[in-house]
Amino acid sequence: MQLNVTNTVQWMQKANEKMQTNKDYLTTLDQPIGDGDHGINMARGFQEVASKLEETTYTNVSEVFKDVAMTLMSKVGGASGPLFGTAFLKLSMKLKGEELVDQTSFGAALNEAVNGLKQRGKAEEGEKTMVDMWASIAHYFTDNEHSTPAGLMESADAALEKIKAMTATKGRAAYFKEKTIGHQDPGSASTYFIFEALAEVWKGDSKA
Amino acid sequence: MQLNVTNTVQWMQKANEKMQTNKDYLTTLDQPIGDGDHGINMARGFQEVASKLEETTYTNVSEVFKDVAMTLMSKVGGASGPLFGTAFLKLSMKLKGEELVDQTSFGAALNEAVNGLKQRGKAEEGEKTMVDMWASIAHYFTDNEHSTPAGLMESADAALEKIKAMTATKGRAAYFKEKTIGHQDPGSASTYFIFEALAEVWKGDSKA
Amino acid sequence: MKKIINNPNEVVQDMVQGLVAAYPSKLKVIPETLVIARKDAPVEGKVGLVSGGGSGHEPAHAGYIGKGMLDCAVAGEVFTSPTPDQVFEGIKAADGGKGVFLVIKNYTGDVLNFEMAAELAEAEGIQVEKVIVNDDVAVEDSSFTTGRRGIAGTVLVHKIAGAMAESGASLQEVKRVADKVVANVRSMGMALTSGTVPAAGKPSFQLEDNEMEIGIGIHGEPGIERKHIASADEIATELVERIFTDIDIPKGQEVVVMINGLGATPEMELFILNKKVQNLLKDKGIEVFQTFVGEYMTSLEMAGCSVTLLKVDDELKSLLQAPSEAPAFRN
Amino acid sequence: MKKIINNPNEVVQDMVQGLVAAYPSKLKVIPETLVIARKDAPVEGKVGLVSGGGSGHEPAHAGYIGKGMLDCAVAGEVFTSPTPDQVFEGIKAADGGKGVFLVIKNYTGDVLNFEMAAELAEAEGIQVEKVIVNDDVAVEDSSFTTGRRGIAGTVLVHKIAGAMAESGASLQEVKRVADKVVANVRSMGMALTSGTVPAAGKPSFQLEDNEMEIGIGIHGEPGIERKHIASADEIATELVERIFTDIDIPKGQEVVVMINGLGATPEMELFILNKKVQNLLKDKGIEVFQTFVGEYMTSLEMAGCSVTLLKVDDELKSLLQAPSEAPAFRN
Ligand SMILES: Nc1ncnc2c1ncn2[C@@H]1O[C@H](COP(=O)(O)OP(=O)(O)O)[C@@H](O)[C@H]1O
Ligand SMILES: Nc1ncnc2c1ncn2[C@@H]1O[C@H](COP(=O)(O)OP(=O)(O)O)[C@@H](O)[C@H]1O
Ligand SMILES: [Mg+2]
Ligand SMILES: [Mg+2]
Ligand SMILES: [Mg+2]
Ligand SMILES: [Mg+2]
Repeated sequence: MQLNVTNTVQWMQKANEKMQTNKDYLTTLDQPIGDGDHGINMARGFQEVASKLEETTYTNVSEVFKDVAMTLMSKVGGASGPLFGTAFLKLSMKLKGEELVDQTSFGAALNEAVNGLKQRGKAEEGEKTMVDMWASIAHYFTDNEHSTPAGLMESADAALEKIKAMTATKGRAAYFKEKTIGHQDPGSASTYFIFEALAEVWKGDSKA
Repeated sequence: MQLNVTNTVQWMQKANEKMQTNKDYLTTLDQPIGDGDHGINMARGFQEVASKLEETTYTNVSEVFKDVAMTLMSKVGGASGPLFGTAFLKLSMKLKGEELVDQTSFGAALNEAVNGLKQRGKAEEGEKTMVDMWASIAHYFTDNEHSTPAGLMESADAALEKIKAMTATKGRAAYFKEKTIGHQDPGSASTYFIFEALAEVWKGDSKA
Repeated sequence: MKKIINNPNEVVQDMVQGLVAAYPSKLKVIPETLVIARKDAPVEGKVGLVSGGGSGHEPAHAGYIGKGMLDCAVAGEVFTSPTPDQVFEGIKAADGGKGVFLVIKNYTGDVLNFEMAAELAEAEGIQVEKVIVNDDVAVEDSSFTTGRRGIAGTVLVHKIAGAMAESGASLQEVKRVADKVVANVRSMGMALTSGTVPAAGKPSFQLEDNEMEIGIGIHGEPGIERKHIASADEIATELVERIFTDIDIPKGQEVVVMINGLGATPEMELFILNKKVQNLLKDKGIEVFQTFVGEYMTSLEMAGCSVTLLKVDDELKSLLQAPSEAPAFRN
Repeated sequence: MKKIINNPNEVVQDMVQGLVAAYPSKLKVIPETLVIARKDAPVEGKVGLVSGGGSGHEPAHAGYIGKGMLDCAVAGEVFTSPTPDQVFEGIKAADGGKGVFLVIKNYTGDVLNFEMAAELAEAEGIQVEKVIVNDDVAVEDSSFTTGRRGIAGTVLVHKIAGAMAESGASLQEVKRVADKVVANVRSMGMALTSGTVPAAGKPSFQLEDNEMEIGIGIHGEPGIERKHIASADEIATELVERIFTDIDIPKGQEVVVMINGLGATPEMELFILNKKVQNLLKDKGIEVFQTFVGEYMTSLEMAGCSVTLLKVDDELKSLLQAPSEAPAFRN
């Protein structure tokens, strides 16, 4: 894989499309074990990301992620706003100065994002939050020598299944305790859509 | 007909039974063209009347009606409380001093009740209020030489039909204007039950 | 019916006791009645102010008891006027020797019961005056019918007459300003859902999921039109325009605005409505002296609202701004 | 969904404008934000008090802005914490040079966003302190989880910390009393129906016609138990007993009681509940210093209520009784 400004922007635009399409679905996930705003939050945030990227010219990938981070931070709110903001900010910081982002750099940056999330959210893996999905994505890129779009999705699908079976102990879902078993974590689902967007752009991009 | 203390008290007790049985029905009548409390109001008021008569000894009919009047006045509230209170107070006043009440006296007393109602409610006949039912009852006793329970009910039934077809111009129902046509006036219906109780007691009472 | 109550037939007694228990230093209940009074009532040398009506309109009416507003409120059964004997108890409790003023909303039941109480009081030598509030422009004001209903504008009558009474004014003076308020106040309401009278156990009326009713009364009385639910801006426009059709409010006139929630409507929605109401008034060149947004005259858990406009002059303005210690109306 | 709104995605903007339009002499909106501030903010030489959170809890939080209470309130989207940049704007608007105090309800989103804003402010040299309110005893207070939620008790933190700040106290002094309130305040709620987030368009959860839920949160978070609807007396008993299980309130202790309506519940029902709450406290030998009954921290049009108890000492009592000019909290 290889990320450049063009396909990174495409990735984020695709992620926005997915948030709009899945707005109601994400909100539905957040109703039984949360407060039913996650789809609304993410759709609002990524809409703003798309507009921001549309009107700006970037010279490197790090800058793109920085704007994504700042926009999500200031437009999403709730728990997920500062968390996604932090994750993308960490990607931006780690990738600073890199012209083209290869799998190794991206994996390292994702590790930073996971650490940032854990710190911000005071959460560990296994607490049924977006940390689990980000961590599984990071693992995929660091553990596999040759990452592929299909491989990414396969591992993301597996993570989704695992997370669904967990008991939430952080965030609003933690109030529902064992009742969260069998319900999907909304933040993990939206993270899934973000990386599904990556896989799609990647697959269609000969240079990536 | 002849009213004495015993059958007058019986009449009122029977009227109470009817209010309890028809509480929901009267409330249902008051919902589409009023505020849905008439059955509740009347059931509460006549329950108190029954208790009051139960615990008191009377020497004449006028005293019975006075207690009925005062109890309704202080327990019913709404529009119908002062109106029924006034009607029974007028009966009591007109019948003062009479040992046994015959049809002529009763008819004259009912006329007084109707006048009292009109004055209190600033209403005329034909405005689809309890005035119409009281007036028709008064007419029955003054216009027929030999009143009978069956005759009373026949005329009351006819009045009910006529009132149902009227347009309300007084009371809360007046807000509904033409929409009141075809709906029964709750106060007329409860008045009907009062006189239905009289007819039943009268029929079963050899001395009456 | 889903309610936080005990016996549906005892909600008013329970409420009155819970109310006085909440404000024991400010309120008292007159023993064996449903009359609530200022703790220090009767206030010697002050005109006593008595209001009341059916229950289910909380904070009306007992919430408006306090220095600068009412002396007594008489609570009837839910949506049912209190009886003459109860109102008479209220008059006696409020009578500080300077006469008692009754604030009556224009419903047959209220008028009849309060008038009979006034007769009882006058028979005992208490001077009584009254005002009949009829601010609801949804109803035609015709001498052949019952006339306009009294709704949220009543609260402004309480405030202004109360301030006048507190100032030591005479019964006639209190009546004069109360009449002035009634002549200058108009309201119009709308509902999205009906409330449920506890003893009845089912909603007073039904509106479809996409329906609203314009011009509804506070006991679920019908309005002018039942129609498809509209936006807040459209609702604001309809309510305000109806009021302007009924009363002349010239450019430059100062008004008081009350945006009243009927029970279940969140304050958020009242503020959204207020935004448009203020803009409409600005467009008409009307000056807003003061705005009240909240639940002032409710109809159990009805969802909906009313808009009230009161034309004010210097006298009404200063009476409106006089202090009030009533739990539900502080300024 | 039946609501008096325009665009469901713009309810917060519309509300903020309608709110400031209602109290133009008391409130202002910081341009291009959803931050509402005291008209005279920042007040020089006074610790600035900032609160906020998701919208849909009106009158919280902007209704508590005013002399003696908050300087700023930051309004997030409905049930969604405001973002760090917005909170930062609130901090700047409240900063009168003596530091800014943040009142945060204990939800992950609120804590994260407010803490990031505090970092931004500190980077600009503004001293910031905070308290995290967690009065809801429906949730276990475990260090392994998110911990208890902040609900209606927050209003008493606003009042007491606000009075302390108004008195000219230092940031540390304000923090000390706010911490004292949080240590001594506990709440417990219940719901009969759910509210509907405008942008979601359907109720957050469903309760059957004969069901209630004990221990519900103000965003529709679940409670301890869903069960058959009980009487007001039983509900009062359950809520009060739950609080007594969580916190020790000895005989003779003075407390403040808040009976809070969640949105659609009529005040009548709150007073009925209050009657029993007061009797339960009396039976336990607890002294009630002051009672508040009304809608203080709502959850859109949810039907239900919460009971809050705050153990007070002389300091808290006098701060509680200090004047407040906030539209939603007058004393
Ligand atoms: N402490 C935490 N650490 C990491 N992620 C969290 C934490 N709390 C919540 N989340 C994530 O945030 C998601 C909820 O986001 P959202 O619904 O937008 O915010 P809120 O819970 O404030 O309504 C959860 O599904 C979960 O993935
Ligand atoms: N002005 C009036 N004159 C005579 N009867 C009236 C008048 N207004 C109302 N009524 C009678 O009162 C009845 C309504 O009584 P009720 O429902 O108990 O009182 P409310 O209308 O105050 O709720 C009506 O059905 C009608 O018969
Ligand atoms: Mg959520
Ligand atoms: Mg009725
Ligand atoms: Mg009635
Ligand atoms: Mg949220």
